Amino acid sequence: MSLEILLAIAYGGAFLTYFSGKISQGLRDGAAVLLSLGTVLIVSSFYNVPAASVLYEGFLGLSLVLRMNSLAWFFAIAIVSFNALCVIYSLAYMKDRNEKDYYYFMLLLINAAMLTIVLSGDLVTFFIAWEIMSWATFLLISYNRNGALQAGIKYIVLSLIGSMCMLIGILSVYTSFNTLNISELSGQLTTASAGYKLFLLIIFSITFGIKNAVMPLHTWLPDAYTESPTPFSAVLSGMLTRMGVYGFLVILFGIVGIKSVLTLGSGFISYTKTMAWLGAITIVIPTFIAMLQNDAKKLLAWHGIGQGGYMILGIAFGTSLGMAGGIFHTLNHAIYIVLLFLSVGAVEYSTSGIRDLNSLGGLFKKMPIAFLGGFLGISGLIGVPLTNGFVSKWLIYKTLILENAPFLAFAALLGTWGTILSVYKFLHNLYLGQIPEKHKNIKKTPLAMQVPIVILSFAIILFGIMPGLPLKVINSINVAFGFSPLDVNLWGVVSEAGTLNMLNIFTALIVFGAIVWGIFRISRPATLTDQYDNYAAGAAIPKDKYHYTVEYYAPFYRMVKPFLKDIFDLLYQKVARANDFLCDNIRKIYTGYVGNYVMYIVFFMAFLIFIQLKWSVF
Amino acid sequence: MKKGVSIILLLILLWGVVAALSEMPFGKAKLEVAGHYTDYGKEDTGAANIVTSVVLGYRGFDTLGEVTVLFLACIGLAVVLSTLKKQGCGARQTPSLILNTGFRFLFPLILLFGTYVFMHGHLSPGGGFQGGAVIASGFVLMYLSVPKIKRLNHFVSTLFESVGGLIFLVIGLIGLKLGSQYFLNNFLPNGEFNTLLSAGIIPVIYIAIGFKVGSELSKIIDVLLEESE
Amino acid sequence: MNEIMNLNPVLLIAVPIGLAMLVPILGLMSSKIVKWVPVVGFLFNSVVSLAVLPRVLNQPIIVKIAGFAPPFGINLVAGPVGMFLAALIAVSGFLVAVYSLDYIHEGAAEKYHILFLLLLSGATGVVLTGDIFNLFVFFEILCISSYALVAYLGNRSGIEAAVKYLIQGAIGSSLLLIGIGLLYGQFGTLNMADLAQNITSFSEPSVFVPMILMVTGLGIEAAIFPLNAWLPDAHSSAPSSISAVLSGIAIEVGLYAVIRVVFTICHVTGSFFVFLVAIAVVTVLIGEMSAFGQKNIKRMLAYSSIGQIGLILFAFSLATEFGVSGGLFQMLSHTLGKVLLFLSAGYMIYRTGSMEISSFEGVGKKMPWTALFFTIGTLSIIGLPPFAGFSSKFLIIKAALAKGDLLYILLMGIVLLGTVIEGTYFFRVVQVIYFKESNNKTEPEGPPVSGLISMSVFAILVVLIGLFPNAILKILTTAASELLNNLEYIRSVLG
Amino acid sequence: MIIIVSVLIIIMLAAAVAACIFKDLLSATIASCMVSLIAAVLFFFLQAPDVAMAEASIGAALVTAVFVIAIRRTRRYEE
Amino acid sequence: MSFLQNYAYYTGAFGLILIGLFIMMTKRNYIKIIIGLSILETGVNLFLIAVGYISGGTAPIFSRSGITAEKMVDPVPQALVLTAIVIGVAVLGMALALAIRLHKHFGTLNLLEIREQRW
Repeated sequence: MSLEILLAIAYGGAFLTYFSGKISQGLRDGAAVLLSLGTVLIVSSFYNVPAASVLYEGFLGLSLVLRMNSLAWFFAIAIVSFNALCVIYSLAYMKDRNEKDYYYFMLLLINAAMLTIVLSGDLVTFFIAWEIMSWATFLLISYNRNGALQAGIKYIVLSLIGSMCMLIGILSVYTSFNTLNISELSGQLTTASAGYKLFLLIIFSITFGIKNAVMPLHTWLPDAYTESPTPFSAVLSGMLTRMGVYGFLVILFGIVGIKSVLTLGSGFISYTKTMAWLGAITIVIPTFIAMLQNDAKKLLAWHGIGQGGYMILGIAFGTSLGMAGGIFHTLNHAIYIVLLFLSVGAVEYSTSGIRDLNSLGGLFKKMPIAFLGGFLGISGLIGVPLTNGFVSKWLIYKTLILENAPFLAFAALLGTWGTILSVYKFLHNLYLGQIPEKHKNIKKTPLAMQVPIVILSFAIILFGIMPGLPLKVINSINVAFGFSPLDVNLWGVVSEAGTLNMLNIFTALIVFGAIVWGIFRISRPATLTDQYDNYAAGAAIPKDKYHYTVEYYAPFYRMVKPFLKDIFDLLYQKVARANDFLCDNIRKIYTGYVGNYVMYIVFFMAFLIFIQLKWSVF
Repeated sequence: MKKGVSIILLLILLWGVVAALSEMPFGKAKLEVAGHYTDYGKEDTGAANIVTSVVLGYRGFDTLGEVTVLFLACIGLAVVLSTLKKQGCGARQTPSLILNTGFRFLFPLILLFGTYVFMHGHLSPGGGFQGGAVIASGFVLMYLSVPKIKRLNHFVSTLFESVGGLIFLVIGLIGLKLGSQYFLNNFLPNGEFNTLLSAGIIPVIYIAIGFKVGSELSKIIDVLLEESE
Repeated sequence: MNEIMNLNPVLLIAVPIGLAMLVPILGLMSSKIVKWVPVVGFLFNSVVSLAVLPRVLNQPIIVKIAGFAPPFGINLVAGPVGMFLAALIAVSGFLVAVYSLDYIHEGAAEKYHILFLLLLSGATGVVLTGDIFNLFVFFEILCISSYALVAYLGNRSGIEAAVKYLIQGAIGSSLLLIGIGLLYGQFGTLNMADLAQNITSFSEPSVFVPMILMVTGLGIEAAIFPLNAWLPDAHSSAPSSISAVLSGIAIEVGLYAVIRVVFTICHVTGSFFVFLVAIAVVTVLIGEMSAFGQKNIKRMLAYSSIGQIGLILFAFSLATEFGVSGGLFQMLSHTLGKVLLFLSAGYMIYRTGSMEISSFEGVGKKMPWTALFFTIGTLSIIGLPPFAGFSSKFLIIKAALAKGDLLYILLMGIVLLGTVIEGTYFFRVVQVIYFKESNNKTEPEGPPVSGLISMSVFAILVVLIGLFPNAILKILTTAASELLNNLEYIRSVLG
Repeated sequence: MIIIVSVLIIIMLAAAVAACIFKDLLSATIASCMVSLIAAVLFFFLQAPDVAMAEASIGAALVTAVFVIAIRRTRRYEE
Repeated sequence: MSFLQNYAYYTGAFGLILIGLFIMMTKRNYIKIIIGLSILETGVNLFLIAVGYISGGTAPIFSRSGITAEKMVDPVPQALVLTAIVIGVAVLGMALALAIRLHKHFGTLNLLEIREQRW
């Protein structure tokens, strides 16, 4: 099985799905599921099988190369798995929507494009796939109409800025080194001057920073996540955004090389420090903004930004521990954020489109699977032990401590506190508390939604207890980038800063849990009473919900609100307005009066003649 | 203000042109290409009028373009005015008797003169364009002096325009197959110099152009006048 | 096949003109066949030009009209540049003619077809001719037929636009003629190769002034800022098939003429290119920014053409082999993309009855194919892979970076900013087409087969050239060396 | 000879200026016709009889006729 | 006198060109602008013919036996001007036809008032 066939299946599958949808709905659904599962199988067959092949000889004098290595495999398997889960989920979620052919086509096309990105062995392939991913994503973000349109425009503008930067970067590499093959470049770039490397890093960082939503460049993300169809939000947050991380890995470690990166800058102002601090800012501020959101998806979206900061923080230091943390966190984040989006989607599906945290609640009994997903998801998000988030965060904290970066560590910790506060609100307002009257008889969660949620929940626990599974792959990535391998076993990591053994923690927690369970067991059992069988100081007992969850963190909100304005978004909007204004006024030079136009013509001529005759400029 | 700026800009332009003109004094001797035309034009094309030999011989392709432009103008004019609604007949003075009589007397003469001009284009000043214009001015006179508007015959004028142009082109294409195999190549014998039947294809083309230009220019006037009266 | 390959390139000009002159006679016989005449003519042209194209890559064909050797007679130079553009004109002309079969059904259809044939034969003449005055004549054919076609619909906007276009165009051609006169007075020749041989330095006033006059005169048709004020009006008021040709071909032919004057005849060097680059950047910015706020789709597309022309001029003014071949590539991709956009917009306008972008809501559902073609055109124009626009933009940026000068990198950054603006407004239109529901529930009705065929061929070409850019890269590099190396040009013409 | 030419040129330029100044478009047209006519005479002096003929018949006669028709169909005075 | 000898025709030609351009730049009436265009074209033609003149030349026609090729004026500009005149009349015809339509649509020929197509 070669890489070309994999891509052919991925792209061809997208088209096949689209056209089979013209024949019958069932055929299309079947095709989508089978093809996405098929790609999972094919990709997994590449485990530990490095491969390389030339896709296309001589595209504008370049050859487009594909290659499979541990890094590519790690990302590829994640991409196709999440995609498959989201496709399965979509079967139920998208049931009543229109234009499903289009939806599946775009979803699979984006999947194929992402696959191409991670498999690409040279920067042109990378760029082409990157662009296909960008515009296809735009077309899918806009799918929901209305508010989604604005989100789509925001996304595509930033994305275009990013790709233009990348194009400059790629082509400047090409003109300097006459090759774009990643493996060839890695050797050659060491000879480049520091200034050039810095230029390259900055220009690529803008691209990948936009995609990964690093703080000043994040503004497209909340809207885009919120407005896309939920399964696609999951894909978007799970892997698509993290293509930025992949890009950072490739450019920082694959092309420029970590040794060169670490030498850039001096003292406090260095490339890696700047990046780390941007990561820290990206952790703290969005997490607290997330706390104030009342839209479930928007809350998750802000967390998506915040968690991206951890990954940046992890890889910024360029140590094997940090790398492992960053890459592992990418995977973990994808698992729990996809899970969370899927469970929110389940709620949305059942309540026919309500995501407002203030008008939901008590869905725990009605949709236990979704609750399970939500609960495990937020646990992972917080980093509760026994969930996967704990391991990767542990690795990142360890890195920060080892690197003597107490402020950054504090920022990361602050982020976690904020996460706890905000996700508790999320969990409570969705699933706990009192169920509103109108949601008493909501739709059941269909099986196609339950399956992905259960699988992901299982994955959270699995990777939480046995982090060695993914860490082994990550270790080989580390080796490939030239870092020393970590000492990894199935249950955790052994490092100079301490040992992580999830088996011990697992056993301890089991014992502790058993004790707690026992205490509850022997104490008096709680009794259930009806809502109306209650004493309310003589007042009439309300018939409807009285367990209100609006203004969840009101005092806190009042306190921090002035500081948490999304100034960058405001700034961008100001820039956009200024641009509108400028554009509207600059075309006023076309006054509509021909005399002026003739004047322009004669002026152009006279100007040139004058400067030449007077000063002989040319 | 605007006038001032215009004048300044135009003066700068003038400055530039004067600078360029200093390299090309008035009345200086001909350069290589023009010298070649006057020296060998007679032999090359057989036309006594060197301007004609340039227009239809050396630079015949320009003339093809020129004919096309006129054809184009005719069509374009018709397009621009085609969708206009017919206007009611405006007040039109009856032309005076003198004009009317003069027209009857002059019209054949003008046509004859025009024909002469384009038939002798290779011998004397004039040619298809001038002859055609003379014919067209005859038609202008007709429009001025005839009380009831006589429209040009659409069929005939279309035929003249198209066939005139096509003759030009076909002669050119025949040249591609005959003789030295060049487009617009003079494949007919040059004949005796300075007689009517000389200069190969030139008189043929000029006759075609004469009819074409005459009918086209008349048609331009005709179309412009069309619904206004 | 051999027969066709040995056909004379002069037929590319003579046959359409002949057919145009034949049309009135055919019209007298039957009005049905008239509309097939342009199709036949440009099919012939496409076949001939594509067959001759490989031949000219090795050695340009010098066609001596009437058998007089240059510089004494007029000659056509069917070199790589000329034949490349002629083939482009012929193929696009053929497809647009197919499109017009059903699209043009009101007004004086017969005259439309004549004007269309003449417009493109004028364009072919401009790109093939080797004589500066002959260039002027064909340029006039191009311009006058454009004036008439802009006014073809005869409505308020069409007439107003035609009037403005005519005034500016007429000034342009007069300036061109003054320039030609000044050059003739000094060098006594009109042959471009001979002129190029005689001109030693472009910076002397006696050469510079005529060059500026010519550049200005031709630049009006090429829509270089600040000479482009006629363009948005004219392109938005013509029938869509004509807007397509004007935007896709006419302005590029104008730009070709400018480039010919600047590169071949005057052999400009050094700082004048910096000026041209600056003008190009301003053109890009003005074009894209003016398009940004447009509510009228055709005006938006027209302004976008200004931006694209700026990009092409930018590429040419880099004056390196990469740059010039990138510019030619961009010409190709702009022609394909913009014609596709105008054609698909044409039927969208026709079905919705309005040129306002907001009236296109729901078009994506009603006319899925047209909307798809529009989207493909959009993506290609913005320069996103895997469409043709990407390859050309790739080459241009590469060329700018290969200059290695910080100035060029900065200017290119500004050009790319223009691209971002362009992407924004184009994607907004795509959103309106696909993602807004319309209120009026009219029956979905796609374009007729002729329109679909021509649009789909354009779309396929856009994708194919995007996927296999190498197929034409050889033509482009040969063409670039023809433009850059004027000694070679002089040698091949004058022997 | 040169004196006659100079006088003609001065008259021609004066006619052109008059065409610029006149508010009555018909008068301006006649003035521009005069420019063309004098130009035709100048062509003749410049040994270009062909062009003189063309200018006289086309430039002076036909163009003026076209102008007059157009002015008749629109309006006579510049506003 | 020698100045007149050398520059009279050029002065006339460029005088017409500049006056024509001036009219086109400053006048608002469309027909006036076309008159300017016509003057501009006449000027250009005169300029071209003047370029081709040689001192004491004869017309380039072998009408009599005494005419030699050396003394003939340059025939090329004359050929060009013939073309230019015809092209000029074509453009003027189009322009005036458009004037008629413009007046039908807008009721005015003042271009300052005809500004629907802008921005």
